[in-house]
Parts: sequence; C-alpha cells; structure tokens
Amino acid sequence: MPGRAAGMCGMIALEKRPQPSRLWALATPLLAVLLTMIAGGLLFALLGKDPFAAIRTIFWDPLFDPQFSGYSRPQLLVKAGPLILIAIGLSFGFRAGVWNIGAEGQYIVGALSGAAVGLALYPYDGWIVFPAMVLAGLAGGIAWAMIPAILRAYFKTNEILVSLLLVYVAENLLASMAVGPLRNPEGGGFPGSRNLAQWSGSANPELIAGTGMHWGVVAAFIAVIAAYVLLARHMFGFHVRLAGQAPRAAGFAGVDPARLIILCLGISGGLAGLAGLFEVTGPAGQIGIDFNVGYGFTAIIVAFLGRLNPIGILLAGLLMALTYIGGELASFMLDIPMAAIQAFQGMLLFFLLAVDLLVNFRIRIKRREIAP
Amino acid sequence: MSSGADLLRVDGLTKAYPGVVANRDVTFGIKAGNVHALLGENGAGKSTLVKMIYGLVRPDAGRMQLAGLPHTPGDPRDARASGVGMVFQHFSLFDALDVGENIALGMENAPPRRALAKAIRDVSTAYGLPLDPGRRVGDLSAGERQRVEIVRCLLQEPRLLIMDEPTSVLTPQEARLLFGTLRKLRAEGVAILYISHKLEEIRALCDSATILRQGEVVGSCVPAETSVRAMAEMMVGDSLRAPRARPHAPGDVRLSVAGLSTRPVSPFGTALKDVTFEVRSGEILGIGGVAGNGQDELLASLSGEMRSASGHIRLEGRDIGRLGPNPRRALGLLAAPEERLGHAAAPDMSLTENGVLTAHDREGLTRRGMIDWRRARAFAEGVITRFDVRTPGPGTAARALSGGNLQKFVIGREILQRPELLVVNQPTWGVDASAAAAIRQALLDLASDGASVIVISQDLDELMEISDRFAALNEGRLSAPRETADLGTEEIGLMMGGAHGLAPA
Amino acid sequence: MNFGSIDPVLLIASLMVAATPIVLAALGELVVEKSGVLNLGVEGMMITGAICGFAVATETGSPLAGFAAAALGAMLLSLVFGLLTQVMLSNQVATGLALTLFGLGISALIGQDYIGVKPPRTQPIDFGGLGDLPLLGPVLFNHDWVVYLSLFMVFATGFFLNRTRAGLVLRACGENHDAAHAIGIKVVRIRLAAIAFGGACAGLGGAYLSLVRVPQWTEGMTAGAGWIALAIVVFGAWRAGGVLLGAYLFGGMTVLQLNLQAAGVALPVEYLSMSPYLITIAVLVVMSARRRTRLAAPAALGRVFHASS
Amino acid sequence: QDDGKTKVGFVFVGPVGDGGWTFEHNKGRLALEEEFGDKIETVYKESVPEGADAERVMTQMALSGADLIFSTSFGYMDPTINVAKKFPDVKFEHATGYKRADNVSTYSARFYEGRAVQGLIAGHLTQSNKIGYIASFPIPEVIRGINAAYLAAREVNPEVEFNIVWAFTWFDPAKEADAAKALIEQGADVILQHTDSTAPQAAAEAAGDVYTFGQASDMAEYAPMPRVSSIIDNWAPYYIERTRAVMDGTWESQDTWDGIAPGMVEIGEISDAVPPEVKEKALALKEAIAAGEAHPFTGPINKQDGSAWLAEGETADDGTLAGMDFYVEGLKGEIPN
Ligand SMILES: Nc1ncnc2c1ncn2[C@@H]1O[C@H](COP(=O)(O)OP(=O)(O)OP(=O)(O)O)[C@@H](O)[C@H]1O
Ligand SMILES: Nc1ncnc2c1ncn2[C@@H]1O[C@H](COP(=O)(O)OP(=O)(O)OP(=O)(O)O)[C@@H](O)[C@H]1O
Ligand SMILES: [Mg+2]
Ligand SMILES: [Mg+2]
Repeated sequence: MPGRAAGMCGMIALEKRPQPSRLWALATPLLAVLLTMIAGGLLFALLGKDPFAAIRTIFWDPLFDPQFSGYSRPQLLVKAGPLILIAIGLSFGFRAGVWNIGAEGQYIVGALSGAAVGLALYPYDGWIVFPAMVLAGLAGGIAWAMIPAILRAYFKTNEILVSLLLVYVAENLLASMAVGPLRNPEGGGFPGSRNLAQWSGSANPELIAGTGMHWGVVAAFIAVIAAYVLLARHMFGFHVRLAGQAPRAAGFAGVDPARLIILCLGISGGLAGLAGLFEVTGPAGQIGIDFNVGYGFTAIIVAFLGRLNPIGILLAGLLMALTYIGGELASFMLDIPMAAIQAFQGMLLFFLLAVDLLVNFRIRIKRREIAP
Repeated sequence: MSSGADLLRVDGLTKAYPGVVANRDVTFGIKAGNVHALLGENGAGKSTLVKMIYGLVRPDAGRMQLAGLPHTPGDPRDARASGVGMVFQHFSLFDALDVGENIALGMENAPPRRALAKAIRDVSTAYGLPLDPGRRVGDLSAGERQRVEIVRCLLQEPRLLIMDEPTSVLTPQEARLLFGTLRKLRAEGVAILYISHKLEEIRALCDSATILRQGEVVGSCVPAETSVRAMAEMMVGDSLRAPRARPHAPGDVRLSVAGLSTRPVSPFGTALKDVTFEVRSGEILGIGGVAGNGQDELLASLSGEMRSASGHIRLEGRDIGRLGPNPRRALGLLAAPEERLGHAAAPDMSLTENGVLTAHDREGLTRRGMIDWRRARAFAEGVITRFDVRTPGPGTAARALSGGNLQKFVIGREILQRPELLVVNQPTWGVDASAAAAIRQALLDLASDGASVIVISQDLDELMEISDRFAALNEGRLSAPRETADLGTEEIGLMMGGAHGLAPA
Repeated sequence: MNFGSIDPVLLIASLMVAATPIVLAALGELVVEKSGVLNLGVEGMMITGAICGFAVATETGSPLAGFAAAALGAMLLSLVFGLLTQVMLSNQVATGLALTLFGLGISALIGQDYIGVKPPRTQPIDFGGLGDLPLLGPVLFNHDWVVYLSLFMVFATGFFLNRTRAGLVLRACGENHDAAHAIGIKVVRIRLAAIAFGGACAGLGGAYLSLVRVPQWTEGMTAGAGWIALAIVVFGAWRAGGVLLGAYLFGGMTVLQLNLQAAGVALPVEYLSMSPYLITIAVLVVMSARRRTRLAAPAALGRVFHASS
Repeated sequence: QDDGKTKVGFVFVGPVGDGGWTFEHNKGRLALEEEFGDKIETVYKESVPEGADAERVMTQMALSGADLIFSTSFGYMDPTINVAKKFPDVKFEHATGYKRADNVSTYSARFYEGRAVQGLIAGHLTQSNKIGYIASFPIPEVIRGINAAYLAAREVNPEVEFNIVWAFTWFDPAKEADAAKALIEQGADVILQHTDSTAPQAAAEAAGDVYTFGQASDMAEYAPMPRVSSIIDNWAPYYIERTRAVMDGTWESQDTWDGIAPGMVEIGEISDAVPPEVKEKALALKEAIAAGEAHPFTGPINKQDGSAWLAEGETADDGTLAGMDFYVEGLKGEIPN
C-alpha cells in the first residue's frame, strides 16, 4: 500500500514555528561551523592532511596565532569590508524580491568610473579629487544597476539574467579599459592604470595604522548601521519588507513597484560601485585586466548567510573573510590545494543553509496512534 | 449495503496543531444518499476534519470506516481510489493549465486527452454544469472554476463527495444549479458532506448536520426542522444580535465615477467598461456580481492601486484618478480588499505592522518617514479591542489569525481611521455568522455617522440587508444603481447573472 | 570589408557544436524550473560533469562511459541541492550559488591528476556519403552522437512536458504547489526527480565540453557556460524549442564574432566580444515585453514549499 | 627559519593545474625541490588574484619565514614592491614586470625569439598562405610575438597573410576552440596561439591537415600532428640559480630578460610532420639566435603605417621591444585600442 510507506516517512515531521526561534537564530551558525569542521576535517584527512592542524589554521591562526594574527586580524576587515558593503546593498533588493546577481559588474563599473575621474584629474592632488572619485564610483555603480532596473520596471525583463549578463559585459569593458584609455602612459605599454593608492590625491589609505581600517571599511560600517535603522524604523525599510513578503499588500500600501525596483537596484549598485572604488584606490591600487576577484558574487552568499539582516551580514562577512584568509594560510602552510579550500567553503555554506531550518521549524518525531 | 449503516463513520478523530487542537475526539457518521452538513464558526475545525477524510492531513488519534472497512488514506490518491471526492474551500486549480489538464491531474487513470474531453462534456451536461475542456482555467469565472472541481470529482464516480464552502462565490442562480446537481447525486446514492456558513442554504439542502465548536462536536440537528437562529446559536454557544441600521438621510454626492474603463489587474482579470455611478454621504451602495466580473478592478481603481485617466473619478468634486493609494487615504478614501492574507494584510507581519500598512499617515504613526512603533502598537491594540479581534496581542503574525478575526482587524483598521468613503470587497467572505454580523453592524454605524460606504459582495443577503442602493457588475459593466427596497432577490439575480451560460445545455 | 571568406554552412555546423553544452544544460534547467525550482548551480554541476566524464572516459577509454559518469556525478551533486532546498527548505538562490562554489572546488580536486591528459576521441557519426552532401552534409550529417542526442532531447523534453501525464504533473507542481499537494501530487518527490534530471543534463553538457568541444581538462573550464544556460531558459520562454533557438543564437553570436575577426572585418574587437551578451539582453527585453512569455514562467518558481499536515 | 632551511615562496596567478603558465612555473618550483632536497622548503599559493590578495599572500609568506618569494604575474608588480618595502630582509623576484628595488629583482623570457622560429616553420608549412593567430590581450608581449612570427614567416614566404583573432582571455578553452575553428574554416592551415589551453590543438586535430604549436608548455600529447613544435617556458634554471644565490648570500637585485640562449625559452621537439629541410632551417635559426648572430627584429622594418622603424641591419632595442604597441608593415587589421 502506498499509504504505508508514506506513513513511515511521516514519522519525522517539520512543524512551522508560530514565531522564528531567537535561540536557534543564534545557535545555528555555531552549529553549522561545528558541522563544517567535522565534515571538512574528514575531507582534509582524506587528502592526507592533518585535519586538526587544517581546521586550526583556518579558524584560529588568523585570529590568535602570534606569528600571523597581528597582520591577519586587520586584514580581516580589509577583506570583509567590500563583502559587507555590497551584501548590505543587495539585502534590500533580496528582501523586496529584486534579484541583483550582477553586483560584480556594478563593482567593476564603479571602480572604472571612479578611477576614470581620478585619472582625468591627474596629477592635480587637491582634497577634492578623492571625494569626486567616490561620487563617480557611486554613480557608475548606480548607472550600471539602472540597466536591469529600468528593464525590469518597464519591460518586465528578468533582472537576474540581465544583471548577470552585464557582469560579462563589464569584464570586457574592464579589459578594454585596462589596455586602452585607462592604461598608465608611463607603464611601458603594459596593461593597467596608474597606481591610485600611490598618488596622494586619490589614495584610500589605512586611516589608523595597523587596523586595516580604510574608507571602504568605514563605509561598510556606516552601511550596516544605516540599513539597520532603515529596516527597523523607516517607512522605506517597511515597504521593502512588505514588497518581498506580500507584493499585493505592498501595492495596496501605495508602494510603487517600479520605484521600489529602481531604488533597490540603485542602492545595491551604488554600494557595489563604492566598494569597487574604495578597492581600486586602496587595497588593489589600480585598474587591471583581472581587477575583480568575485566580491560581487561572494557578497550574495554573505547576504543570505546573514539572513538579510544587517548585523547578520556584518558577522557573515567577517566569517567569510576568515575562511579566505585562514584558507590561504592553510593552503601554503599545509600544502592543501585551493580547490579543497573552495570545497570547504562550499560545505560551510551548505551547512549554514541547512541548519537554518531550525530557526523557523521544529522537528518532531511523531508516534502514530491511529488504529489501522 | 443496508440502508441503516453509515457509509462513512468517523470515530474519536483528534488532530492538534501547535498551540491549537483543531479536532478533539470528533465522532459522527453519514449515510449513503444523504447530504450532511458540518457547521461551526471560523476555526471550529471543519476543514481540518474533511482534510483527514480526504487523506491530506493525518489524524493524531481516532479511526475512520468507509462502507464498513477501515479508511486510512495515506494521501488524496488513496482517498479517491476508495471513492472519496473533494471540492476545496480554496480551489486547488492551476490557472495556467486548461480545464482538461486540470481535471486529468485530479484523476488516477485519466483517459487520453480526446476521450477525457468527451467525458468532461458528457458529465458536465448530464449534471447541468456546462464546461469547455479546452479553456484556460485562469480565464474562467469563479462559478466555472468550481464546476471544474466538481466535474473532476464526478468523473471518478465518488461514493462520498465533500464540499467545503462551495457557494460562497456563486450567484443565486449558480447556487441553485449546484443544488440541483447535488440533489441528483443524492438520488443516485452518493453521500455528500457539506460545509457552509450560509444557514438558509443548509436548511434547504441538508438532511442532517453536525455542529463543531472549538474542534469538538457540540450537537447535531435536522436542519429542515431547526431555525437559522437556533443553529447559529448552537455554533456560537451564545445568543446573536442581528445588525440594525440607525435611521439617517443621505446627503450630498461624495464620490462620482463617470465612464471609467480600465485594463485587467492580472492576466486573468476582467477590464472595467464604462462604469458610472455616484455615492452620497451617509449612504451604503451595494455592488453585487459574481467574482471575476471586475470586482478586483473596481476596488483597485477606487483604492488607487490602479490609476485611471484623469476625469473619471471625483471625490468631493476633486479629480483623484491619477492619485496613488496614500494621497487618496489622505483625502479620506479608504479601502479593504477581498483577499485578506497577502493583499489587505501581509501574512508574516505582526498586527502592529499591518496597522502601519494603511494607517501610517492618517494616524500619525510616522515622523519624517521614521515609524513610531509605540503609537503603531497602540493603534493596533485599539483595533483589537474595538472590534473584538481574538488574538494573543498585536505582536501576533497576521497569518496566525483565523479568517474571521483577521477580517475584523482589516475592516476595523480602516473604520478606526474615520474614512469619508470606505470601499470594501467581500467584507464577510468565509466569516462566521457572529463575526459577519459584527462587521455589518460596523459598516451600518459608519454610514449613519455620515460616511459613504461601497460594499462589493457576492453575498446577496448581505447586500439586501445593509445597502441603500444596489448595482451589479457583469463582465466589467455596472448596471444602473437602484434602491434596494424596490428589488426582489430574483431581480437582483438577473441583474448580476444573465450572461454566464447558466441555462443547462 | 570582407565577409567573403565566412562560409555560412560551416558557420552553422560549428555553432551547433558550440551550442550543444548549453542546449543540454538549459534543457535540464528548463525541466527543473517547470517544476517550480530555481537552481542557480548549473555552472557547478556542469564543471562536475566535465571532470567526472573526463576522468572516467580517460580511465576506461570509453567516451560513452564518461558521459554516463558525468550525468551520474552531476546528478549526485544536484541532489545535494535537492536535499537542501526541498527537505531542509533552504533558500534556492543561495543554495544554488553555494552549489556552484562547491562544484568548482570539488571538480578541481578530482581533476588534479588529469591535467595535460588527452581524452579518447568522440568521432562524428559516419553517415556514409551523406556527410559530403553540399550544404546539408556539414550541417546535418557530420556531427558526433551527442549533438544528435541534444536535438533528440529537445524534442523529447518538449514532448514530455506537453504531451505526457508525468509532464503535466510536473508543470502542475511549478504552477501551484499547494494545489498540487491538495490533489495528492507528491510535490517534493517530483521536484527532486526534476532536480536530478537537471543535474544529469548539466553533467552531460559539461562532459561535452571536456570530452568533445575542447577536449581537455582544466580547472574552471566551463567559464560561465552554466550561467548562459540559465539565461537561455528565460530567453527560450520556458519552451524546449525556444531553448534550442536561444542556445543556437548565442552560440551563433559567439562563433560569428570570432569569424568576423578571423575574416579581418574591421570592427572594434573589445565590443565585439561583448556582443553575445548584449544581444542576449536585447532579445530578452523584446521577449519579456510579450504577455505570452510572462505567462509561460512557472508561477511557483523559486518559492519554498512546505506541506503542513 | 630556525631549522636552517631556506624557505622559498611562490605566488601563482592561476591554478597549478592550468596546463600552461602557472603549470610551468610550478614545474620550476618542483625542479628546485629536486635540486636542493631538504636544504630548502618551498611553499606556494595558487589562484591568487592580482591586487590586495596578492599583497596579503606575500606578506603572510614573509611572516611565515620565507627568504625568497617569486611572484609570477605582471599584475603582482606593485604588491611585490609594497611587501618588499616591509620586509627588507626577504628577497623578491617578480616575473614580467619592470619595477625593481634593492630586494626586488625582475625576470622575464624573450618568448619572441621562439615566436620567430615558429614563424619560420609556419611560413614554410602553409599551403593556403593563411596563418591564424589566436591572441589574448593587446599588450606588448603579445604584439611582439605576432610581429616576430610574422617577420620570420614573411622572410620565407612573401605571400603569407596573418589572420589575428583577439580572444580577450588568457584561458577560455571553449572560446579558444571556437577561435581556432573559425580560423580553420576561413582557410588558415597553420594556427599559432598566445593563449594557454590545448583547445586549438584539438580543433586542428579534428580538422585534419592543420598545423599548430604548443604554447607555454609542450603540449606533446598532440605531437606529431597537429602540434609540430612548441615554445616552452623553462623557469627551472633561473629559479635554481637565484635560490642558490640566496643560500650563498650573493643575491643582488637585477633585471633578467633571457631567451633561447640560457634555456629560459625552449623550442619543443620539432616533429616529423615538418619536412627535414624546414626543420633544419628552423634549428639553424634557433642556433643563430642563441649565439647572438640573429635577431628576430633586424632592419629594414617599417611599421604598419609605412613609417620607417629599423634601418637596414639595425636591431631593435630592448626599450622599444618592451613597450611594443604597433604592428609591423604587412600585418592587416588594427590592434584593439
Ligand atoms: N512607492 C514607494 N516605493 C518605494 N519606496 C517608497 C515609496 N513610497 C515611499 N517610499 C519610501 O518610504 C519613505 C517614507 O515616505 P512617505 O511616508 O512619504 O511614503 P508614502 O506616504 O507611503 O508615499 P507617498 O509619497 O506616495 O505619499 C520614503 O523614504 C520613501 O523612500
Ligand atoms: N496547517 C495548520 N497549521 C496550524 N494550524 C492550523 C493549520 N490548519 C488549521 N489550523 C488551525 O486549526 C483550527 C481549525 O482550522 P480549520 O481550517 O479546520 O477551521 P474551519 O472550521 O474550516 O474554519 P473556516 O470556517 O474559517 O474555514 C484553526 O485554529 C486553525 O488556525
Ligand atoms: Mg475551512
Ligand atoms: Mg506621504
């Protein structure tokens, strides 16, 4: 009887909680990290590496090892800054059901337009240069995001695909800019722009020595706070949440879907553009063919890991940065292939996503009392 | 089968959800060739009970027997295989698929397309429910959609047919047609389990009834021999007050709509065509009509969710056609759409947040865009107390409320904002008798205090009871409004029905 | 300018080959999306298929065994996604992205020993003299079996979705999973099956890259083909025929721009290499402005389903 | 390092499994281990993006006690200089760049010498007089290769024509395969490539009588046909020499641009698909270049626009070569940007 088998399966049941559990919301990330350590340890052991050393190198050494932590800890901020900044922007859209998958493209174009403004002013180095570049970076990111925004708002074109395809276009643009108009005229014909971090007008230096804090990290923290206030207290945040949960109710509340799409994509594009600009003027230093390193994509994961909550994103960004930096250390200290590190990160994401279930659902083992 | 034995026996059935026991130790039986009613307020556990019979929900305890054999359906397919058919409260149809595909999906051994199409035509004509198998379900009216569900059941020749609130979306003519079909089935020996909040209907149709209150059986009766009032009081466990209007005289024209035409709100909607009417202050205008004839469009163009060309809608003489919902709210035009969850209210948001949804401006819940959560909470609490919304508190998510209670919250939220003009669509849809009475009373009070009210509804009794004038929507056109006092139910039925292929083919 | 040296017949024949991985992966994703699930992990599944296929084909010397292993490997990976999204109810967008990250990592790990190895060749099918026919020969009768398989799959997928009961049930899940559940359809099982099929197809597409089209194994060799496959599903308005058309158009643009360069047509190259993406966007815009396309999108796409009982 | 071992770090831009650029650098690293055994320890980090990540990886390597770090991509130039400033006691070797410091050397290979040998073979082999060239990015390195190959091919076959496809990628096997096919379908019967995958080899093999050359690595699996020869980057001798210098304490900052002579650029075995007399000429050219008797850029050479560049007998200076941004006369088309 088919009903019999189904009955057996039905013994373990998921029950939706009336309210999300606060306890599990805090406990699940820890549980996920723990599970990843176990599964990842197995993976490393399979590869013939010492699992305990590997896990310690990834999660512990960057933070506490006397040899590395002095340098790695600030680097955590440098790495997490752009991730958090972009993820915060994306979280608005993701909450409202606007799927910007192309932050990578907006990041590139933001960096390109900011750098273009700076390079056009070279070698003038008044205080105005950097702010002008920041504005241009913001504008570039917004403009690039406006393409999917306007197409979605007025032609109902799927923004996931348009924003994604525009990443490839942006990468091509980046390559042609790096070997073309933005190429350093004193660089002997090699691709890549002047080093913006080494020119006082455009540099985005470490603000307090030894902290890793640069303007991009500052911007990320401001974004976290602003997003928190917007979502918790402001009508705009309310409308964003409303539109994501109940689009018709949002229409009834007077939210104009086209305006919302444009705002959400504008915010995420703008912040991604800013992240690109701060990166190109600081840590990266210059526009090169391979300037972008996937922050825009990783930020999507960071946004979800943080459950689209600003504080969550802050923590998720730091955790992600930790696995990168720790993974790097593990890679060359213990000769673990980068591929294994990547698979390890993938596992961490899987576990984080899987245990999230416990926040909204209760797992119940049921006894069947019904008589046959 | 001997005529004395029950076709279906339900014995001590219990089902608990987190925080609520939906059915506790429910016991009753239905005989073949009988129409048996399940009565109860919203949330009494009627749907849960029939879902267990249909194999959709598994009981925690208790047993069922069908024709003397144990009935333990693991899923609806098992139930259908043993001869149980069900028409759902919320249709289980697929808008993008056609009628034939929809029916095939609900059948175990669907014949090939062409044979099925013929079977659909045959059965639907035999039972007086004409259907075109090739039409896309999304394009059908509510009545036609229900026919799809019924024909889907009939094709499997059920022994027991379950109907969960089938008439809430039908015109009187359509309802009568449905009763004809059900009587025919009864004559063929089919047992019918029938759920409805319309007690007149129950009296006319059902042979016996079981009454549920808070998940438990509290009594049974023979509907034909019991008054509507008595049945209602058994359900509520208390005495009922009928709504009463205070006398008042209509004043000046508040809203005038002239030559309004729109596009449909959804791919499967109906466009409004040249709609013209007026509403005075202190007046309730009732707008009847079968669902899907432009009700959603009318509400959306009045609430401001859908803009129209300027010059067609005037509020106090002011052209508001191009204004959005919030500017209209500022002018005193408030609305409450039909769909409570997802349109009038956001399911996963708290009642406080759902209060902010429409009341932020008029109730001063925001300052420079920042929400004052304390005031918002106080507002929601006000709605809850004034309208007797039964819920633990304003922090509860909207989806956790029963339909009737959420409806009271939604209507109350708008009424508490002191509208000059209130537009409501299906204010008591699926709401139990006492809650419905409370909502109607609130609308009457609002009108007697000088506000204008437009009630869009498919429940004619309701419209007759509370509206001063009546008009009907049919395929996007609005008939000329007439004084309700001058109309009989029959005339109204004709005003709203006519063109829907009701004549048995 | 000189377009003269571009032979349109050869162009069509090579665009068919260029598009085949995308056709396969997009067909799989089409079925997945029709069941109401959005799996953004196509890239990860493709690359996993690429290495599984490559490894098994080189070890056994049989390309056929390679393709089977590719389908199986990618299917297993896709079931991780299925487990997470259908049973653990995780967010589909995030899980799909995580799947891509994991797939890229795991494939590189498996592939460490296969760098610089030459896989067994997959020969074009010999149709006797037919392959030498003018015009038709190169286009119709000069391909390997996978190209024909992909064409057959287009037909079979279309037939399955529109003409069979199982296809109807699958579409029903994608339209309204609550209603489907209410009439007794096992939504989760059907979606898991669709996800597995999608994984297998992506795996085949990946193996076609590593075994036929390139053929070699290198890390990250899918280079975005999975993402294009996702775009092609929407582009094809969720129809099997549309997917074929979209993939051939995209493949055609890619091949054409290289042909134009090779022919020395003076066009700004850096903009030429953007053109397949730009044209795909342009066509998407035109398509989505049409009402029919919008109706074809599965209504429950990407939504989490949980039956409370 | 306390254990007395010399620690050598490598920073790679691609995965060690890319079969091309990084693969060959990693071979150099392995040769180093072979040479010095447990007197040294090597560490590497693959797939390091240029920019901030590179700077961090190098810093961490220096912190972990590395004595010598090879950074093997042009884009690591500024990060290398930055890190070198912070660790004056650590020696740095940056590949293909031009910025040096007291503890930063640069090194690069004169691949164009190999390109000239390829060009000579190609010029002889082509029947259609059409040679396809799959180029990556329009940078001096790539343009130099095109010019060198073209000049050598034209020398032996004045009719020869180059069809150049810019792939705008170092590595995208599918795209490289398509580019090769497009060139073949348009009549090219020899394909040169400046991208790293073997996809063009496979396309040529499928097409039949088309000749190709291995790039960056030998690609011997496609020999003798279609791969008739190759240019191999052989970094091992250089890496061994520089490591030894660190161990001996004789390391000094320098700029190395080596070619065929010291073996940094190797010509892979010329297969039997090449007629013996052609092979002989090719080997002769190789010898001449190695001996300093021949230079791939020897005048008279005009630029593409017809303006004079090198006078009769004049050879190109390294400065012009390093920044080469023009085609020589006879090449068709424009360099992007
Ligand atoms: N339609 C909308 N779509 C998206 N965001 C909106 C919309 N309306 C308002 N907002 C945002 O909400 C915040 C609060 O604005 P406000 O309270 O004026 O909105 P409202 O009264 O609902 O709209 P209206 O301007 O139509 O009266 C603003 O910061 C604005 O950015
Ligand atoms: N899936 C569920 N999860 C949790 N609670 C549920 C679920 N389904 C029903 N309930 C609760 O069980 C009780 C009975 O619900 P049911 O739908 O059976 O009532 P009903 O009598 O059909 O009401 P109505 O007249 O409004 O249709 C209600 O309190 C309801 O909130
Ligand atoms: Mg019910
Ligand atoms: Mg306002």
